[in-house]
Amino acid sequence: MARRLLIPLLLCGFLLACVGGETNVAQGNRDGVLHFGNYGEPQGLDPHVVTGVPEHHIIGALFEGLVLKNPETLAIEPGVAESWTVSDDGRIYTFKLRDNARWSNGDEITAADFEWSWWRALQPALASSYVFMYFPIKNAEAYFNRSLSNFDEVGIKAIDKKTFRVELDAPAPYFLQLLDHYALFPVHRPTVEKFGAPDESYTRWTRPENIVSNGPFLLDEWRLFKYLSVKKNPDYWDADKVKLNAIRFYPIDKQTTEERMFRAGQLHRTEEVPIDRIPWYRQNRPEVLKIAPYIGTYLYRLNTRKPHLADVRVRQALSMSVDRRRLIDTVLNGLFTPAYSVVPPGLLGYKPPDVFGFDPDKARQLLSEAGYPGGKGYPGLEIQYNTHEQHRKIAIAIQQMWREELGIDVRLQNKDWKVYLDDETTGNFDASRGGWIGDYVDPNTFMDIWTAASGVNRTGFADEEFDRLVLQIAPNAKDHETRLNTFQQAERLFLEQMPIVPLYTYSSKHLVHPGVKGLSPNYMDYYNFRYVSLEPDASGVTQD
Amino acid sequence: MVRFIALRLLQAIPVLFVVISATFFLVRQAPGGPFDAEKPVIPAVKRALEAKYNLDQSLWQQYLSYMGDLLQGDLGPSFKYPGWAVQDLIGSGFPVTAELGIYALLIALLIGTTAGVLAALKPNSAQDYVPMSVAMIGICMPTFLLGPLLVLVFGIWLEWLPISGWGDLPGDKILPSITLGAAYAAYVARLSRGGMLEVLSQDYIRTARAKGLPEHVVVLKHALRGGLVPVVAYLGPAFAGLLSGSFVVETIFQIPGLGRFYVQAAFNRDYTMILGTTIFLSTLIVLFNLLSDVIATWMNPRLRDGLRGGSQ
Amino acid sequence: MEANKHDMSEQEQGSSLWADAWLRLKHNRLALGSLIFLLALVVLCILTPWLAPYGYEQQNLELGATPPSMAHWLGTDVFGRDLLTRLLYGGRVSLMVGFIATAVALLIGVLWGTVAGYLGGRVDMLMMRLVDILYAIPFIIFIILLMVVFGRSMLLLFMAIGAVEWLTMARIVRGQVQGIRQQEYIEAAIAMGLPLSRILWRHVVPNTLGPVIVYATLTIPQVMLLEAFLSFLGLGIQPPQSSWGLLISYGAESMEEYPWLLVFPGLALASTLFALNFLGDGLRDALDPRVAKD
Amino acid sequence: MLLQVDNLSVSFATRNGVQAAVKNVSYSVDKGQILGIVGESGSGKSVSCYSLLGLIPQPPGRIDSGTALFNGEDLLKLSPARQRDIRGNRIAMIFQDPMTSLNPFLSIGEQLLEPLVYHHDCSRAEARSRALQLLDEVGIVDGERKFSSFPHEFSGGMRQRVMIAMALITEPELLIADEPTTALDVTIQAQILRLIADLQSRHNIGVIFISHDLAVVNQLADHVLVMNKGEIVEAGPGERVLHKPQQAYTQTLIASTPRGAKIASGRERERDSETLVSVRSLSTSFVDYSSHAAKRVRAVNDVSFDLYRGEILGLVGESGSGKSTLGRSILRLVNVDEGTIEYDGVDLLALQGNDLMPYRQRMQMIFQDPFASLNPRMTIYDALAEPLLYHGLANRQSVQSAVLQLMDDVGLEGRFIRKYPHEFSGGQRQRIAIARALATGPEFIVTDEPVSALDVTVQKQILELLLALVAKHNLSMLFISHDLSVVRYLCDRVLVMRQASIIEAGDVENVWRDPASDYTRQLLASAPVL
Repeated sequence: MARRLLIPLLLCGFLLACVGGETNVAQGNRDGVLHFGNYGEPQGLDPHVVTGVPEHHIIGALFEGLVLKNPETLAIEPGVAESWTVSDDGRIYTFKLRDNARWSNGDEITAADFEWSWWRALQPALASSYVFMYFPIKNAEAYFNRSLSNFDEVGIKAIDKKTFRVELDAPAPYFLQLLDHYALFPVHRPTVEKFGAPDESYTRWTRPENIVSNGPFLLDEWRLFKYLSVKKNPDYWDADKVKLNAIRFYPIDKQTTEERMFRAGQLHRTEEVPIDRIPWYRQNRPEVLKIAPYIGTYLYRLNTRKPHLADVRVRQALSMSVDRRRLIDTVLNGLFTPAYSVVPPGLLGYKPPDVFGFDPDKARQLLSEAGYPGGKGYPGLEIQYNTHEQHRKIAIAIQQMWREELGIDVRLQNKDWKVYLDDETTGNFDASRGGWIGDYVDPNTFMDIWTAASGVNRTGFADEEFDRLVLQIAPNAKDHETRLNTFQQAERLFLEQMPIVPLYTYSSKHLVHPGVKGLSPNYMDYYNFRYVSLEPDASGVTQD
Repeated sequence: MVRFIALRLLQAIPVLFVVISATFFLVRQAPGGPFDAEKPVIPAVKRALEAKYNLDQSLWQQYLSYMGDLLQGDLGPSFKYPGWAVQDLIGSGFPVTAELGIYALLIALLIGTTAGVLAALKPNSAQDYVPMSVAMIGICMPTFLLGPLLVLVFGIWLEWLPISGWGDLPGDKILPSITLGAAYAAYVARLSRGGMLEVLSQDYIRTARAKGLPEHVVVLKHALRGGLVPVVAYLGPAFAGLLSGSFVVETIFQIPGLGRFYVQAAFNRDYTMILGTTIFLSTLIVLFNLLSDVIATWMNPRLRDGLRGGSQ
Repeated sequence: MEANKHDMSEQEQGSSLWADAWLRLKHNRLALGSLIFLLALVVLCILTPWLAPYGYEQQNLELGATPPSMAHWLGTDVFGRDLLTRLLYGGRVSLMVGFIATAVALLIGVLWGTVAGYLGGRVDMLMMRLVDILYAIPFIIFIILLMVVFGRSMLLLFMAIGAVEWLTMARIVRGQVQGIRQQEYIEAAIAMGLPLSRILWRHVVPNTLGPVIVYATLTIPQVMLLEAFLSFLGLGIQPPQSSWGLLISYGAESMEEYPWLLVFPGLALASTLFALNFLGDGLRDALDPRVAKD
Repeated sequence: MLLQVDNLSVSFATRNGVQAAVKNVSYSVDKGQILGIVGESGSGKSVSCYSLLGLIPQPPGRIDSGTALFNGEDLLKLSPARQRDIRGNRIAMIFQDPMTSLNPFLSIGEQLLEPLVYHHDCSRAEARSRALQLLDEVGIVDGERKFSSFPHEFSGGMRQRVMIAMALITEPELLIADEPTTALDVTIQAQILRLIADLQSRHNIGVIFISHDLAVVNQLADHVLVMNKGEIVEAGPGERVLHKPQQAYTQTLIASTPRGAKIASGRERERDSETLVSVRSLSTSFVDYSSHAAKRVRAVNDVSFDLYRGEILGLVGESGSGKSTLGRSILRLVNVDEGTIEYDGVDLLALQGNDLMPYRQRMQMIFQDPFASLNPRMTIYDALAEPLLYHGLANRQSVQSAVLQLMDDVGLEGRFIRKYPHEFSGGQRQRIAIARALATGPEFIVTDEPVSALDVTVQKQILELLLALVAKHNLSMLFISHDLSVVRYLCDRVLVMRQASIIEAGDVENVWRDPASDYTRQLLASAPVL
């Protein structure tokens, strides 16, 4: 009998609830709260342990390293270090920490904090995924591998309370950039040690009630799979410049949901935009659509160990027969830039070599030379990709291009993410969708992954000359110019072997509410929340 | 009754044991491990991770230590979200999914029984076909279609309801509940139609009519209770199914529920999470099947103080 | 009030249960219409390679997604592929998967449920607990393992779906059989000295058909959608092939931009579902010699 | 005149066209009068009453013509609301099966109150005290406690008392009782009949008593109406109609009612011949799930008897006495706890699996409900061919003629061969069941109430068929029945069972003449006679 009462009650409740309220965005604009679509639930908040993009955004708000990047220019700016000097040989960096940099509990930030933090990151038991970021530092890799046991021999030193010195193995022009990576952020020793051993990962020290941080924002609330919110840190050294009162990070992994939340005024900014939706925004609301080139390359790995892909001419034919322009203009709504190299153009003045272009005639000729005229006799190949709408579309288009231009049989196979990874790493594939996002702005981050020993390579490509150029010649180049030339030389060698088919250079694409200032797109898709502000008067109209 | 419940619970123990053991070994046979990523961690780090989570031990050692921990109520840390214990994650997701499930079931019951009863009162007429067809929409429209459609219409175009979240904005529970409930409404409608048809042909309905009772009393008081017995029997398994099947709805509406944990754990090869959710859900299945049996028994006075026939 | 007094002279020549059911089904216009619809659909799908105006993988990237037109009756998708063609080809896959996988589920489920329900006691307990266990094992892991062990094939797809769907079928059948076991005609069959297999096959199974058929008709559309999910996992069919389930789920992703990509596959599935449903009800009635006459 | 029905015609739309169920029926009932309506199933006796109250489903049912004046008001022209007003209020009904006619989901009290609460502006408390009073009146002691009980907690007789109380609670002027005692044991039947007569005279109401049982009507009714095929065949005072019938049909009915001793059927009684079945200390129990806790109930307790070759042994007892279980135990259809069953010198209980099969062929069973005992999805041909083929009594070629032969044996026409059980009348179905039992060529048959679901005329035919078949095939038979007159008509010897034990055994006529136990005597006394 109770049920009969319950149902009408429930209905009444539902109807009452329908009385709409103010949108998140309108409210946020007024109160200075940014509602930020952040793709996924953060695995954790310990800067030394986590890896992903969602964590990157949050940790960037909570912590701060020695330096910062300007979100417009990506130029290095002072962070905890108010100034630094570099020795003439480019190997020794000496940082002067600012006096007013404090932990959120009031403790002063000292050079010892950095020394201890970096020592911690190098503990093998901590299993820091980005530990390789430390490896340019003298003896850091050896210490991490335990071939060296004395930390004193590592190039990390707190000279005095406010002076911190780092010594590199070899000059690394991108080293300052790394300092803004969360793997090199400082953590608060007493707090970490209070909740476990220094090298213990994922302890409770990052919970809202425990965490002590040093960034412009403080962890306020962490509601699993709903949102994580941070609020302004009044004790931050540059607190005056921080305009946002709070940020809410929403873990939304479904693009269509995110887009609709944006439209309904529940988000200020989305992490992604569904590709099919782009034309609509271009036409109707161009002001909220933010598209910018992104430091990443979308590519197909070719498995050079497979007999029918071992011939370099076959691989070249495959690459040359893909009409990247057409692919991008049609299926991908013109979002990306065709890529004919693995390093995106324009990294610190780097110009990729011009090795090949779209040339179906040449492709057919190469295939014919390889013994498969018109694709005859070719056993065919399979494209594998992890399940995703965009990967599927690209694969379908390429399948057709290869069939049409080369006359070869192409099958598609989508796979669950982990199966896909497993098959790729164990070499159980012909052609496999892949992508690489640079960790820092330097050609190196796109080159060293193709060395024989790299875990990212997976193509079976191994070339001693390439490895020598990338691993030995380039790091010791005497100047920037020579270094770039070395990389160019290496990439030419790589592209001539064609173990991958580069397809396009990524673009970051976001929807950003007009009231948000300072979230301008950049090459790294990097955000510095210190610079972000909300305009209270901005039209809350996001609906169409 | 007590003995009956005790017996069923006793039977559940070996079932759960086999489920846990089978799942434990099966998940580890699936390709890909919890720490595989596009950008692979360097070997030394991977070794350290494996050491931390005992993955470097033999499978049997891992199994024994897992079972040992389990007996102490410890499901271990999630591999994907190592900062949280599996039991904490389940504890945060379950209340949400349970609430969603209850609303969905209520909606399914409301739509389903209404359609079923109307249909049974005049079988093979328009009053049968129209409500039943309406109830069938839930099956025609899979959740992944109905959800976005409702969002589009009621959230974006009409702007009546929030389109995501759970308990954050007023009314944000409506669309997910309807979406999830719609699929079950069709089953409820069919079951209640069948049940009502059966009951309405019973002699005691004739008796009630012969007593001169108004038709609504005949239907609602005399027929409905018996007619809904098959629906009640269905509710237990349905509720358990809702919990694991709410994944799509939770994803569409950004609801932090158990269904997402359950499915994503499998995709992430989050061994402990897979096991934890499996244990939790299969326990729930056992309990809810039992519960619906108990309710069905309770609803039926003939069985109320006896054992259910046929269950050994 | 005896309703079943019939003129015995009428309809002297009946025949088997199925032939008889067919006679009765013919009188149910809704069910007959549904049957004709489904058969037409099947024929259409079988003849697709000869009928379809385009190839299912024939792209026209420059054309892209266009709404229905004279050239493309149901419009095209983002690759400029003809939706009508793809819908027909998809129907081949969906109908095949739907029917075969359901048949597999039916076979196992009926067999399992019948034996468990009829034998009862300890055997029943063990058999149903096994069903419980299979229910509880995570489905995704199960499918992924199936792929690893057996590779990816259409056959495996049928088996995988059947292997999942039979569980519910077994439970339903078991419930039915428990009731049937109490019937006197089963006792009569035992008294006649018939062996167990014959009793089950001739006396028990035919009497479970009603609910089984109804459930089966509900299972078929479910299976069609499940196929789409399995295809996402990598089992099932791969592009450029398609199925209704896949067309619908892709259509759902871009329902605002290209609504026709959702509407037509959705209609195809829904109309099939309704037809199956009416046919199922009709078959249930037709297969029960008792109710068809009133 | 309380109720005056004139020219009532009712028809039903069926697949085979419109069929008249009641044709131009006229009758009347007065205050304080009991009108008995007698007829076989399908005679329209129920429809002629139900249609007055709008209790037939419309469609397919339709009242074609007639008037039914109830206190001057035409029942057939009432609005549904007014109809409901009268129904259950001024005209009340009692139905045949108190098991199914009471709502199992509602408490007795709730169901009792309903008519009062809905028809009279009566508070529940008042209604309750009235209900308690009535419960007392119909002989239910401890009404307070029983009030919240559910129907399943009552025995059949008690349930029928509740039904009666429920009908009388609004103090109706007319009571329609439709076969109110058919589902009850004779002793209970006697009590209920007494109760109805008693209440009727005390409240001075009119009663329409519908029954197929002439003996019962004979006992109760002032006026009797005999119906056949929707028409009134004969009407008049009970005494005249039932004892000096004018019409042929009435005479047939009366002649069909089993009365008197077994007629020597030309077959010599081979009494002291060899023992075919010898049962010793047999006990059988089963788990009863319906009662409070699952407990084993002894259905047959330490029973011993012999059955001789060629005899028909009657087994009499009221429902629940264990007679069916005893029959099934002998055929090994239920598991036996202890004791021995020797069949033709072989211990049946020692046989397992295939060893039992030859004996299954030699022993057969005929069940009470010919509908339930025939697989609804098998045609008569399938049902009869199956045992023939399975036991190798016929091959593919000969099976059709063997089936036809069997059908001929039991008096079924060959043209029915492909029909389903539901297409037959009850009597024909029972003939099929008998044919199936004969198919294996048995020598011993257990029949469990084979005629109790049948109309008297059909019953007589089946009984005669059985007698003929016993003679023709030289069968031995254990004949289980609750109907004493049937047993007397058919059997050579009789066993009386009560509470799982055999309390009396002997030659039928001896037992009738001189029952040894009180219980048997009571049984015999309760049976209504024509």
